[in-house]
This record gives sequence, C-alpha cells and structure tokens, in this order.
Amino acid sequence: MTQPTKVRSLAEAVRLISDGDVVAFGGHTARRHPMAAVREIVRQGKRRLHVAGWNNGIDMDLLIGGGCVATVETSYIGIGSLGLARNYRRAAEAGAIRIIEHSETTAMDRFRAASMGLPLLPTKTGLGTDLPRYNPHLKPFTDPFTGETWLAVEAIRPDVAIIHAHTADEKGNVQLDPQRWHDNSPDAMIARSAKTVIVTVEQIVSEDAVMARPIDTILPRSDVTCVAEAPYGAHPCCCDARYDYDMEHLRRYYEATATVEGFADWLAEFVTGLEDHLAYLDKIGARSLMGISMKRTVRP
Amino acid sequence: MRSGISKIVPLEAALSAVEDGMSLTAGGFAHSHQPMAMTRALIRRGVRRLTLMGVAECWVAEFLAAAGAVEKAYFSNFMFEGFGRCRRFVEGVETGRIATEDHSHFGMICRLQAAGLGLPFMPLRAMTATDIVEVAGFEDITQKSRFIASPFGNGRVTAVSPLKPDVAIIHAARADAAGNVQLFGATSVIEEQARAASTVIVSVEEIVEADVIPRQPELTILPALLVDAVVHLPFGAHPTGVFGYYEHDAAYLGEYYAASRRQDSTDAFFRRWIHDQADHWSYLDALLVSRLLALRVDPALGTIMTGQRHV
Amino acid sequence: MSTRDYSLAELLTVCVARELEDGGQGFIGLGTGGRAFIMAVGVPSVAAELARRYRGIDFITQYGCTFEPDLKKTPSNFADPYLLAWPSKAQVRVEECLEYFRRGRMTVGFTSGAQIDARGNLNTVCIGPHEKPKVRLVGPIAQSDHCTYAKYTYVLMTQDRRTFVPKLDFRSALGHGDAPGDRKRLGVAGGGPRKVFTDLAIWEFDDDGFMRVESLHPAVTMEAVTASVGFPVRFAEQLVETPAPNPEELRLIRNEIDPDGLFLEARIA
Amino acid sequence: MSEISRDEFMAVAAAREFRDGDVAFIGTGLPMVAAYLAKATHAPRVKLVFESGIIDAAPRELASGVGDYRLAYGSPKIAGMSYALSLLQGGRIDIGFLGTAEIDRFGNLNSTVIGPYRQPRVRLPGSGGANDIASMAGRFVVICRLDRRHFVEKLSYLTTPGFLSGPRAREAAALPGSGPSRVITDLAVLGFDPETKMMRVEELYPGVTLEQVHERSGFALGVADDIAEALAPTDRQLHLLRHVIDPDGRYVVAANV
Repeated sequence: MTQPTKVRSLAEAVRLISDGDVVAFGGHTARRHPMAAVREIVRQGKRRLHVAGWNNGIDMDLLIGGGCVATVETSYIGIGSLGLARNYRRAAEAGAIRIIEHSETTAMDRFRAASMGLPLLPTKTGLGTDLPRYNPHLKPFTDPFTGETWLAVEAIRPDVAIIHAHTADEKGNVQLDPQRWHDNSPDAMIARSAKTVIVTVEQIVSEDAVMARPIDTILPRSDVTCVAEAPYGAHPCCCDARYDYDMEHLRRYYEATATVEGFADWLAEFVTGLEDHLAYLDKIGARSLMGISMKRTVRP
Repeated sequence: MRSGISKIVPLEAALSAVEDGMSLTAGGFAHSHQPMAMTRALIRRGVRRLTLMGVAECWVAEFLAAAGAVEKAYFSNFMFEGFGRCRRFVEGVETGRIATEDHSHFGMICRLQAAGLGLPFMPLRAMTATDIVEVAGFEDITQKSRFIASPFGNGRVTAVSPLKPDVAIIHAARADAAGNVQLFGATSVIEEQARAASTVIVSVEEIVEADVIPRQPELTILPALLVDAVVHLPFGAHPTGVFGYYEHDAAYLGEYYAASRRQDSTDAFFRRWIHDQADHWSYLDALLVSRLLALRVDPALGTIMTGQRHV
Repeated sequence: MSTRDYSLAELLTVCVARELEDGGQGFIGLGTGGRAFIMAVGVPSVAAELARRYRGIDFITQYGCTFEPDLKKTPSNFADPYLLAWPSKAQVRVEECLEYFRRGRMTVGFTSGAQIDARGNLNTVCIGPHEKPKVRLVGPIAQSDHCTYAKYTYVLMTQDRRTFVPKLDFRSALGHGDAPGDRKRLGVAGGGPRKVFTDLAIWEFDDDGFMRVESLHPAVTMEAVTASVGFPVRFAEQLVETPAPNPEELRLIRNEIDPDGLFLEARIA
Repeated sequence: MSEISRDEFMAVAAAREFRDGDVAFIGTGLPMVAAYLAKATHAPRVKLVFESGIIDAAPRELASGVGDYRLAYGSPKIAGMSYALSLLQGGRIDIGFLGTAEIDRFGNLNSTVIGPYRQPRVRLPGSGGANDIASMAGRFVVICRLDRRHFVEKLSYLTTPGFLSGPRAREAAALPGSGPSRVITDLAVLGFDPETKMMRVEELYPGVTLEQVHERSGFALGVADDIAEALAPTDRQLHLLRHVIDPDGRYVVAANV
C-alpha cells in the first residue's frame, strides 16, 4: 500500500474548518503561532469560532478583529512586549465575545487530558478564585481517597487544531529543528487533542531528512490530518532559531489596532487584499524577512 | 579576546576597492556560489576596463563582459553547464574587444597559487607542448610559462608565473563580524583566489554570532586574516545557488541565456534586473520572495525536493 | 529620601535577598517591560544572586523553562531567540516547568498583579465586571499556579489606590482567600503570599491572613501609606524603617551582579 | 523498446573502458552515465572524482553537471577544484573522459578557438580541466561524434595533448599520462596504433560499414587487424540505462519505439 500524501495547500487545509468549530492554536506568547493559517482563516471569513490555546497573542487578536470569534479560551492574550491586545480588549469590553478564563496549567490540562484519552485531570489551581465561575470546564470534586477538594479540568476535544512547525515530510511526519526552544511540547498535546489536525511547516522535506533524526519528530503522521507548507508561516511571531520577531511589523499592527478603522485598513492591506501566504511574503519583502532570519541554512 | 572590530560594511563601501582598470578574480563555478550581487553592483556602478583572472566564474565573466566592463581575461574555462557558451563573453573575444590568455584549470590555479604562496613560479605537469604555452595572447609568452628541467635532475615541468589579482570577490555561506568565513559544499578555487588577491571582499548569506564559527572551525574557508570586508547579502549568489541554502534559478538562467543571443536584448535584461534596481533588496523584491523561497534545498538531499525516486 | 545613595530597586533587592531560604527554588516569569520588568524580573534576579554571594545560600532560579542561567551572559534582549541562546544549566519542556509548582518543589513564586486586596488575592484579568469590563487585561497567565502551589509568594508591585483595592474586580489568583483557614480548607498546598514589596513599604501577613505594614521605606510616613491604599491599613506593632543596603551589598550589586543595569535599570529589552 | 540506440552503444562502450578499481575523473554527460553503468555492473570498485572537488558521490538521480548539488549526495569528501586537480597531478587518477570540438589523428583536441587565436571565428569555452586530464591521467577516453567537422586534419588550436606529433612526443614533453586509449563515436569505437600512435577503427556498431566511417573522417583512419562488431548492450545494461541511471534520457537517448 502506498502511503497517502498529506500535503495540502494552506487554503485547502483551512477549508477543513467550519463556522462554529472549536479551533485550537499552537505556539505561545508571540512565538510560533500558525499565523499564515490565522490569516487564511480571516481570508476565508470563518465565523463564530471557539478559539482555544494556552498562551496567545496576535493570533487570537487578529481572529477577533477579523470577526471570526465567538468564544476565547486561554490564559493570556497580549502583543509581546508592546502591550495589551487591542482587538481583544475592544471585543471584551463591548461584551462581544465570551471569555473562558484559565491559568496556564489549567489551559494546558484541557489539552493534556484529551491527548491522554482521559475525561479530566485534577488540579488545585483555581480553587478559591473566580476562575471556576467563568470557566464551566473547571468543577470542584472530592478526592475519593483523601476527601480533599480538587478542581476537575475537563478534557477539550477541538474540532480542529492548527500548529506551526519547522518541517514535515509529504506523509505528514512533523519535526522541529534540533535547535529550538524547550521544544514547545504543548503543541503536540494540542494536536493530539483534536479531531482534525492541520500542521503548517516552514518547509516540506524529504523522508530522508525526517529519518535522519527521528527523535525530533513531534507528531508521527498518524497524529496529522494534513500538512501545508508556509515558509515564514509564524511571521510576525518568531520561530525558534529560524527567525526572530518582526518587531517593526508587530509595532505597525499594534498601532493599527488602536482604532477599528486602523485595523480595517491593516486587514485589507495585509490579509484580505492578498491572495495567499506567498503574496503576503512578497508584500512583507526581502529586507524584512532576511533581516529577521537567524538561520537559513539546512546545514548544522 | 574577541576583537571588537567589525568587517561588516555596506555593499557599495566594500566595492569601492574595485577600481576601473583593476584585475579581478571571483569565486564559484558552474551554477554555484558566484558573487552575483556584487557583480550586479559593479555593473550598476559602471565599472570599466577590468582584467579578469578567472577559473570557472562563468556567470561573473559573462555579466561583466555583457556590460562592456572586461578588457582582458586570463582564464581557463567559461561555459554554462547545460546551456553552452557564454555568448556575450565569446562575442567580446570574437570581435576583438576582449583579449584572452588561455590556461588549463590547473595552470590557472597554479598561477594563483604562486602569487598566494609568494613564489616566483609554480611547476606543473600540464599545459606542456600545447598551444596554451605556444600561442601568445596579450601576455609575453615567455613571461607566462617555461618548460624547465628540475634542478634535482628528476624530470621536466612547465613553470608558470604568478598572477596576483587586485581584488577577489567571493560569495560564501556565513561569516562572523570579525570576518571568518564559512562555506558548505564544494569550494571551487576560493582559497587560492583569496590568498593571491591583494584585497578580498566576501559577501555571505548569513552573519552569525562569534560563537558559531568555532563550533565547526573545519568549515572555515577563509579566516578573518585573509578577509578585508564582509557584506551581508542573502541570496547574493542568485541566480546561481549556494550549497546548503538554495539551488540555482534555472528559469532565470534560461531567461538570461535567451536574452544573451543579442546585445540589445541583453541590455534590456540588464536594465530590468540591474540598472532599474536601486539595490540588492529591490532586486530580490522584484524577483519576489516567494520565488526565492521555492529555491530552498532539502536538508537531506541538498537540492530542491522534487518527486522522490526510489530505485 | 533625597540623600539616599541607593535606588528603590536596590533597596527592594536587598530586602528580598534577605528573605530567600537556603535550598530554595524561585520562579521568575518573563515578558514585561520597563518599570514592571524591574519589579517582576530585575529585583528577584539580582536578589537571588545577592543571596547566593552575600549570604552563601544555595538557591535555584528558574526563568520559565530556563534553569540557573549564567547572569554574566545575560542577553540584552529577552525575546525568545536570545533566551534560547542564554547559557544555563537546563531548559526543560515548557509544561514541565510549571509542574515544579504542582509537585511542591517551588519555594518562591515572584508575582505581581493589577489589583491586590487586603488578603493578598490578586487580579490580572479585568477591571470592571467580567461580562463587560472597563479594561480587559492580559489574563491569569500562570499566576493562579504560582499562588496555588508555591511555598510562598512574594508580590512585587506599585502601591496606589488603583492597585490596592478593598475588593477585586476578578480574583484570578488565590491569596489568603476570604477568611482565615481558607487555603487549608481548600487543600491548597502552597502557603500563599508572604510578603508584598512596593515602592513605599514592605508588607507582611498576620495570622488572620491580613496584610500589614512591616516596614516603611526611608522618609515614607504612615499617612502616606494609608492614603495610597483603598482598604484600612494595619501596621505591625514594631513598625520599623526598611533597613538600608549596606556598602558591601551595594558593591556586589553594582560592580559584580548587575554592572550594566540590565536588571535594576531595565536595560533588557 | 528492444531496438538499441547509438547513444546506448556509446554508453556501453564507454562503460567498458573502466577497469574495476579504477579511480576515474568524470565530467558532465555521457561519461557520468557510463561510470554509473560500470559501477553497477563489472566495475563496482571504481571511484569517481569530479572536477568540482566532489569525491565518489552516490547521487540518487542523475546530476545535470559537475556543479549540480545532486552530485554531492552521499559523497564522503567534498573539497574544491584545486584538490581534485591535485589528485590528477599526484598520479591518483587512472582514467579520464573528454569531449572536444576538434580531434586530429594523434588524438590531440581543441576546445579553445576555431580560426586564429586572437579574434577567432568561434571562441570556445577553453581547456578547463581537459588539458590537465589529458596530460596527467593514466589514460583518457574521448567521446565525440564522428564527422568531418570534429575529425580534422589540423586543429585550429591544440588545447589538449593526445600523442602530440606522434611516437615519443609525450615522453619528450614529460607528460605523465600515457595518452588517449580510445575514441568512442556514434558509428564506431576507435583506438590508436601502438607503434604509429595514429587513430584506427577497432569496432563497428551493427549495420555500420568501414566506408561510412572513412567517409565521415577528415583524415585517413587506420583499421585494426582484429576489427570486430561492437558488443551489444546486455539486457541488464539496457535496464540500468533506461530505468535506473538515465530514465529521462538526458544524456543517453533510447531508440524511438
């Protein structure tokens, strides 16, 4: 039997998302969020999504500003060191979105439980706080052995998870570079929790390349629905040792989001007015992309 | 202690070392690691009357010849693998605008080696008894080579005289600010060229932190002591490739090769890709980033990943 | 106050350094800038190193996933790509780094908040009602984890009527709850907030879990503290002036630990 | 498909020139195909050195030239041109392969100019490594189409030494290699008379007559006493050529079906 190719265009991959889906996103803070996919989601005009992550930023802020989001579930949304996420803030302060509050570990436990095939995980985090009031997935229960009170974190089963990684082969085996930050294993938990798993990668590589270092495979192909090549696919977020943040672009985004009109213009210029991710890269241009690049060679 | 002096300079500043009438040698061979961004910048600036001391830097020679910047060429072979003759270069020779002095590859390398090693000549076992050493180009034939007997009585060799280029321009993989330069893959004649030249200008794909180079010092092709200036020019070899980064742009080479049939279409090509571009970045943007990224090589194959063949 | 030859950051650093326990482990979060950086990252970092050098204690600092980094090679930028290259003893997986809290290994969590109440409960979620807040903030991040599991929490924040409030708009992290014994009743393992370090004073908690002023910084009056706080202020019976750094502590901070002001002058981007 | 093309005859004839264990200096094109064919059949211990400095690569697919990064795959040593040519001068290379624009009866080659040297009628690419290989490799094989444009009475320019002016001329010039051993063409395989060092016909491809061969040479060719019909490629050789080594017919075109 030949193994099916899992390579899809980014647009094809994003078409797997339906309006109203629970969609989980990899990456954290301003780092390796699947931004090319985020922009494609906005381009395709997805609506009423329940977006989930464990620590987020411009990814969710852009989706909220793009009108794609009904519910947000995470522990944090900010624009790196620049400050508060302004689309998020506007939507929250207008009561336009529902926010499910998490601390980092409870947000992760939602995915962790699902990735382990468990209905829940116990935690003490959140006891005595307002979190359970604003999070239906945290419920007190009694430890049957000790009688102590715990919070149960309910497993989440997203319709779709999207993560951005360094490389994958055509069969869908996903790898990170050996040089990386803390290997970001929550991404693998997020992927394994979901029904449909979309992985965008910097580069589709040969099976030889994957087999040369199997220890760096974070998701074997059985965990993956499809892979889409998206070089600089985390831009303007950073992507481990490959490229840095594009601070100039983040700042421009941050300033644009000061007003609804400013953001609309930004969206037209950088997302909806561009055909696809490659057109976006052409627009960002060589000077910026080469300027943030930290390691372009495939050699060690 | 680490030197605080950086050799990283802007492109134009680095190329100020190349003056009209100078002799120039360039790295690379076939469709690999030729210093094309520097060549384009020289052409944009209107450099004139260069003497090439070339081995296999066919694209540099062709572009400079097409721009009318070459007066003389010491060289061993300029041709485009998979395409054919370098048309603007050969036309220059056939019309008498470019004077030539032929060598075998090794003969050319030996002349650069003689200069690099500070020797009055270098012996070799090639070129002997052929027109390469019999037929004069622009050089006094007796000053080019001699067939001599070894003073030790153990044979006869051809001795060639040194050739010392004023400037070597080289494109490599990466360098640190101090000027230590690394290159992956085949190294063409870069070491001999750099040792021979009075001034060495290197453009690189990536500038790396000082601690990167000592991790694999065996990859260092030029230590800082041989390098005068470093220019950061990602995709600076385009349309040729850089091993470990990107392959040559076959479509672009083909487009040039078609244009090079005539001088006017060559001029139009240069207008679009050289003279109308303010700098290297606008050149890359005119090509489109997406086109460049499509040239990236696979980590294991070392080439663009096309359909995999399992034999 | 004008005659002091040390900064507020140095004063707080020395005080925090005196608190740290031998054999402890402290978690320092990253990702803030400017003044907040000095309080959240700068002071704890230098304090831990000062405690090691001046008091000779063994204390492990953990910056997110990074364990015991080489402060001499601190990057001038805390963006991830630079943190990645920071020489350190370990970089553990990111979800594992928080499990040091859950396993009860973390002695100290250094934390902060947009609001704190008299029992040390914290808010980083919103100002105003959650359904339609006046200001939406970043979210709990890992603060609830710190305050649940760490043996102690040290809170470092600026003190004023906006931040020291009688009632939180949202309780994102548990301090000493609503009544004495709340933490115990909930079975929460950590000890909760132990000290609050501000620009005016150092606060401790009494047996009932109420915050009280332990010491006033030089030239700060009781009235000034009372005026800057939105709840009735308790003062310790033996209220003292916050003890000043001694010359040796200042020398270590300025010449050896933070000579470039990366931490205490927020010169890290 | 079973009809055998001239290219296939040439590839097989070139492959036969390898002796097992040879260290071979290989350029672009047919010699590359012949080398891999030889390695896959009778000469598995052949080692390849490419002018670009790549040593003994094991490419997964046929390279488009010695500069093609495909050629680096599996190579245990990648150096530079100077290194590869030094091996030649050091006497490490047993066999080399050359193409040419002109060849004369002594196997001397021209790849420099047609017409006078200064302001020539046609400027060719230049020697490159050809002179080095012909001077210093143990022996060399020329691959060239047999016609009067290529096989000339007198070269415009002697770029690359065959037997120069005839017997003992290479010795007089102190050239270390023994000179050309074979000329493989599209009609016949040629060699050199051991005494006179002049070119002669040694094998004819099936259906080719001696007259045709003489007709297409610009100089008089000798004929070997034991002239024979060239050996046809075996089924295995054809399979390797058509399906494994050069499936796209880049250098070796199979016969039209």
